[in-house]
Amino acid sequence: MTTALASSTHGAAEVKSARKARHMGWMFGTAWLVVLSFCALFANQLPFIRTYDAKVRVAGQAKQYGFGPGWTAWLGTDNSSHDVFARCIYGARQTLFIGIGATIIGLTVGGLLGVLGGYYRGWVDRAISIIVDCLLAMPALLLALLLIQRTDQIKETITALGWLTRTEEITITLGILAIAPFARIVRAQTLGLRERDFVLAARSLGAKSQRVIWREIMPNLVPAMVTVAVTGLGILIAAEGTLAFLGLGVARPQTWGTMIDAARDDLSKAWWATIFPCLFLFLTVLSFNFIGDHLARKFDIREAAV
Amino acid sequence: MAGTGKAHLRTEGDVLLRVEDLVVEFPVGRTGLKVNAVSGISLDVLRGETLGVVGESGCGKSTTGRAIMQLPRPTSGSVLFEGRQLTDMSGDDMREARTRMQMIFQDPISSLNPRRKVRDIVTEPLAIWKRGNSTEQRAKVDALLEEVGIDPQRAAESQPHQFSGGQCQRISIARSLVLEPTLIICDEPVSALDVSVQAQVLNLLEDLKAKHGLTLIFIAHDLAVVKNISDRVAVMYLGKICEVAPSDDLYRAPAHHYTSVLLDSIPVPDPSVAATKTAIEGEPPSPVLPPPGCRFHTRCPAATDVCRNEEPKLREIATAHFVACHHPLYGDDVPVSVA
Amino acid sequence: MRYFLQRMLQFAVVFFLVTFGVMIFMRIGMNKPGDPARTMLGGFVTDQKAAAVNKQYHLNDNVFVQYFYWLAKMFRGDFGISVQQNITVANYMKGRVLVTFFLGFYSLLWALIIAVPVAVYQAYRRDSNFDRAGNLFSFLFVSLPALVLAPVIIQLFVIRWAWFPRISEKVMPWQSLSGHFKNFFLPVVVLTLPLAAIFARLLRADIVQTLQSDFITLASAKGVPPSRVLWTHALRNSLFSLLSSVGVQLGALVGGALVVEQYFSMKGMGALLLTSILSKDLFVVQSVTAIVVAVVSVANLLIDLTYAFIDPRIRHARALT
Amino acid sequence: MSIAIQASTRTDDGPLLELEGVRTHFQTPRGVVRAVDGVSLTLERGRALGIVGESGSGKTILSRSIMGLLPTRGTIRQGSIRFEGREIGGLSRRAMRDVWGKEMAMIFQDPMTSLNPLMKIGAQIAEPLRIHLDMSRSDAWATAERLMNDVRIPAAGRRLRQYPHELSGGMRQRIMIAIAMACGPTLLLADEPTTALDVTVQAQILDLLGEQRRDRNMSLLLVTHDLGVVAGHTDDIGVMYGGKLVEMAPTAELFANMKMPYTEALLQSIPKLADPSHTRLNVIAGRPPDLVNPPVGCRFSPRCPYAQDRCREEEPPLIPTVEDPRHTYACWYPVGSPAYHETKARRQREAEVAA
Repeated sequence: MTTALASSTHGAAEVKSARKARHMGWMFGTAWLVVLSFCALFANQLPFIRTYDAKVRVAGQAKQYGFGPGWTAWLGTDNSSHDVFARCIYGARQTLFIGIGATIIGLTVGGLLGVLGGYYRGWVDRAISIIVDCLLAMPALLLALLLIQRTDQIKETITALGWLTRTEEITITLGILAIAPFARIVRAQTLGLRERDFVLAARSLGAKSQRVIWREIMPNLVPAMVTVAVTGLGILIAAEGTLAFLGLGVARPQTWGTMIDAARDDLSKAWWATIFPCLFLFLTVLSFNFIGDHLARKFDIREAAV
Repeated sequence: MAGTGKAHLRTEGDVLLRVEDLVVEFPVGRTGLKVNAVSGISLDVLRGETLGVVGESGCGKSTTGRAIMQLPRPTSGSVLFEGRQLTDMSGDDMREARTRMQMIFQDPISSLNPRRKVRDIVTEPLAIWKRGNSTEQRAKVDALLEEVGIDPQRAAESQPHQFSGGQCQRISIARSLVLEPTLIICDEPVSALDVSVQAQVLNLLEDLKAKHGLTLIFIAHDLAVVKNISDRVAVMYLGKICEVAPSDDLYRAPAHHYTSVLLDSIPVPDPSVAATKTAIEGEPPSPVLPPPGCRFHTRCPAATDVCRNEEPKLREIATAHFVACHHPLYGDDVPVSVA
Repeated sequence: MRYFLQRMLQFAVVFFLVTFGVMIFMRIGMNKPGDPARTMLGGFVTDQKAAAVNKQYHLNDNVFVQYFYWLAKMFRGDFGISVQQNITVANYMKGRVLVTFFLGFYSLLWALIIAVPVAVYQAYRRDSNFDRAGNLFSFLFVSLPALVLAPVIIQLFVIRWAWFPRISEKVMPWQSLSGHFKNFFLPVVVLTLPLAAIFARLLRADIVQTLQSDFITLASAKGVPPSRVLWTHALRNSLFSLLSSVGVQLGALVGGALVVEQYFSMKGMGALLLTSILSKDLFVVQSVTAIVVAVVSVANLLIDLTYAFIDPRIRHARALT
Repeated sequence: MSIAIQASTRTDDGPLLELEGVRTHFQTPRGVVRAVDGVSLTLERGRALGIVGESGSGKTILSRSIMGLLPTRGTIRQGSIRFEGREIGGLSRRAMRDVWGKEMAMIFQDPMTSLNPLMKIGAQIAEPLRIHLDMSRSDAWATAERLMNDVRIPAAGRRLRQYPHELSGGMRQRIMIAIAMACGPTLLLADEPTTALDVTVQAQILDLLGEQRRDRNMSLLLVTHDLGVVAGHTDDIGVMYGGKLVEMAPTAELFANMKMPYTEALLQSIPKLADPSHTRLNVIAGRPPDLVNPPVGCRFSPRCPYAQDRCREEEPPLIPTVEDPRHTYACWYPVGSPAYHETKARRQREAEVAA
């Protein structure tokens, strides 16, 4: 009387293919970033990348937007007849440097503030929270505009900072922007970790606070910090582009934002000079998002409101 | 004094730990209210003895264990350990003193750092106190791991999540033994484990206790487990001690109504005994606003006016058997004279 | 109530610190001995004018006095003057505030209207084709800041197909309703898509997690139909991240508006802010910052109250403090 | 309007629940987890069946399989589940909705997470009444209050308007029972209903469950790890190990005459109040089986002190004992058999030699 049922594997295939799709996103992101970084690093050596200042001439003449996308200049030329592709690669160098630099600054300072606030609680936490709240109350872009706009004056007033280049100024500015969100996430994580039994165990073994923070809490913060840093990198790169677009970028070498800004008025004339830097920016941000998502899944981190 | 008395504290014998009038309170947010987690309890443990502490959740048994370790420091009271007063020790002295007493926690997974290799976790105490060079440390740790039944080779390569709950508890035990402490506070060490694994861990604790000459404070909610491992048992209810007695006496002739209810509530794996008892009504009141008088009076079948107004003190009703109750129960086989 | 007062105090502290900070910051290098007003106004004002400005806004006093006077004037509705444009800040901002308000309001509204049903259905049919498509699109749109999306949209809809006018005029709904929507449509699309993507991702993740909790299983075990499980039991319990994100994204919207107003040549607050920062127009920057900070903070306060409205646990916890 | 009508008007022929070769497997990245691997059992009307096992034995998955409350994704279900003579094993969730809450109800382990934190207690109890019995809001709430009185919640009228977080764990578990009882189901599945509670409260809840079951003539499937809980509150007991049912018998018969070495070892490893303190506990060596790659033959064989070669090669079937056909077990060399005594005696000699 066995009523054998057809075994229902309903849904199993879906799970598998969804996993595969996510995997593809991650693979794509990694591949794009590897190729881009490789080109950016070795731009001067690679034969298919023109030098930064090389002009692509039409019959010996440097011509504004002389070429559209094609074989001669893969992604066309810009308004002073530079190769857009080469410029995008040099832009990548600049953009990635700024993005990574800013992330490191934000992660170090924000991470430290977050750990201290979360671990010690009390007045330390309250003081740090006020700073973080103030930073968060200002829209990020507004803060960035203010900071960058005033850097010349600051350099004049505090002469010790005079050696900073424009690129470094922007890196530091974006780094400051990243502090508050990082601090907030790290603090939340630390609050959770310090209640865990292994922290209590370490303290009951006679470990000092410093040791508890470095040996017990920090290693457990790494996955969250890496994940947030990768996702944050995407956001910072977009922010850099936006700043450059608003006229507060690095003039030389151009970043993608600067390129977009320079070409956007001629959008109807030469779409490629705007759209391709946009594409580079988009693909890079997308890659960081894919990788960030992959890491979040791998480390099982709930996405915090970054 | 609001305490439940100190009649049960012993004067003779090698007293390793003596806790007097321990009070632990936590603020509730910023309301000005406080949780009276532990409200003036006194305990002592002789060297080599196992003291069991039982009670339901929220009775303050875990808080007591932690307050003895000064994690966090108790609100008031004295903790005398190996003749030294812990409550007014400086931070560094306290860290030093903690090496002589160790803790094992309820959740075996959570008490091990998930991002470190198991052997490093067990070596950590030695690293903190810089005892011995790395070869000596390693030899000692490997020997201990063997002793608790963990393969040192695997421990060197694996992180805690690669071990089962029971194995993680063994690792915790190994870690607690590395500094050669005299006292180990076991906070519900087997509650999260399956019965078959629970038996393994309990046997292991007994073996290690004998071998290393340990003194144990064993905190649990499972009376059968506590009875099995303890020499002397203290029953707690809502931050107070109700009854203290040698393990077998307590279970044979509980004198406090709460103890008796607790014993009757345990489901016995024997259909001929089971399902004949009546359950007690209600649940423990909030430790934020504990009832006056005897804290059990709201649920006690024998409560009278005196119980509602006057707090009972611990008194001896049989040899080494102490109870804090105005109307204690007298077992048939325990002849006593009431003062 | 006490909680509310506490939050107000916190708001006040942050507000004062930020506005004061901005003022100090804007004045670095300006209060050198000599003539702050002139530094600020550039070389082309008369001595008389400079002296008048200095006096009116106490620019020669120490920063605390300056701040105090600025604050006092602002509370009386005097936001100062735009030294560059030579009009009062209040006049300068008039009209522009509404443009940015509509931009932000529509974007936020549409983002929520799109994100909530999509996320709910995605979570319900987890790993289905719909879910995967939703995930892919949210990835794409999250990675499309206004900076990138705007030129593409302009290239396609304005230049290639010419469905929308290139330059938006300031069209208010009471002037011409169709013109209003026509002008705002594309800018709002640019701001909405990434926002909707962020909201959808957060909400989907939260609902997926909520759907795994015991009380959802219990609801199913009671025989509650899936639609009710989703909308009544799961959604309400999953709004936390979404709400906090709305608060965070408000700030980001200000940045987005800045870019969009540039691309679409709209005369909004963003454009005003940008010009005034670039030209060091002290009072404008200070006033706009103050307004933005106040709006963002008040919005966050409202979101906070919404939590309490949704979740009785928070309500009760707060009633205690 | 009595809520017990539903249960009593049903036809009373045949067993309430029959499982035949029920398998529930999950696809995971590690491989297929054989959580429940061929379980057959019968539950008569009005009786209480206890399913005992350690974590990972498949007891919880079994109860969810009966209920049909499993994630649809990556789950492989096989076998037959007949409820009131009707095959429900292959029903979709949509079809199960009419059964859920109305004919079959479930209570979960953790009362703290099993109630919707944002919904008033009254609304949560009223919900199934409104869905299944089409009650009006006021009727449903009135019934909810009566149900709360039934599960002995003091001040029920006031509690109706409270939220779950305002109630203690024991109270919440009572609410869970009230919800389960609401539409008068014939079968109640209780998954570790008292594990998260204190002993004194546990006793209250178990008594309440028993009483409600008798009053409403319900069958109960009580899933637990605690042999003590099932001993006093069930008519029959099934012991699960490694996704299989290894022994099943009427409660008294099982305790008096257990056949599986696993059951015996499980009972012996529990500390007993009757024993003096420091009594050495019997342990089961080793660990529960990995359900992705379960051992060949008897799944308990790697840990069984009496295992012989046959146990490691051939899987024992579930067969009835000679004395009582209701007592079934799956073992080649059961407790009390000559081979068992022989091995036991040999072990004892070995132990003496070693000592």
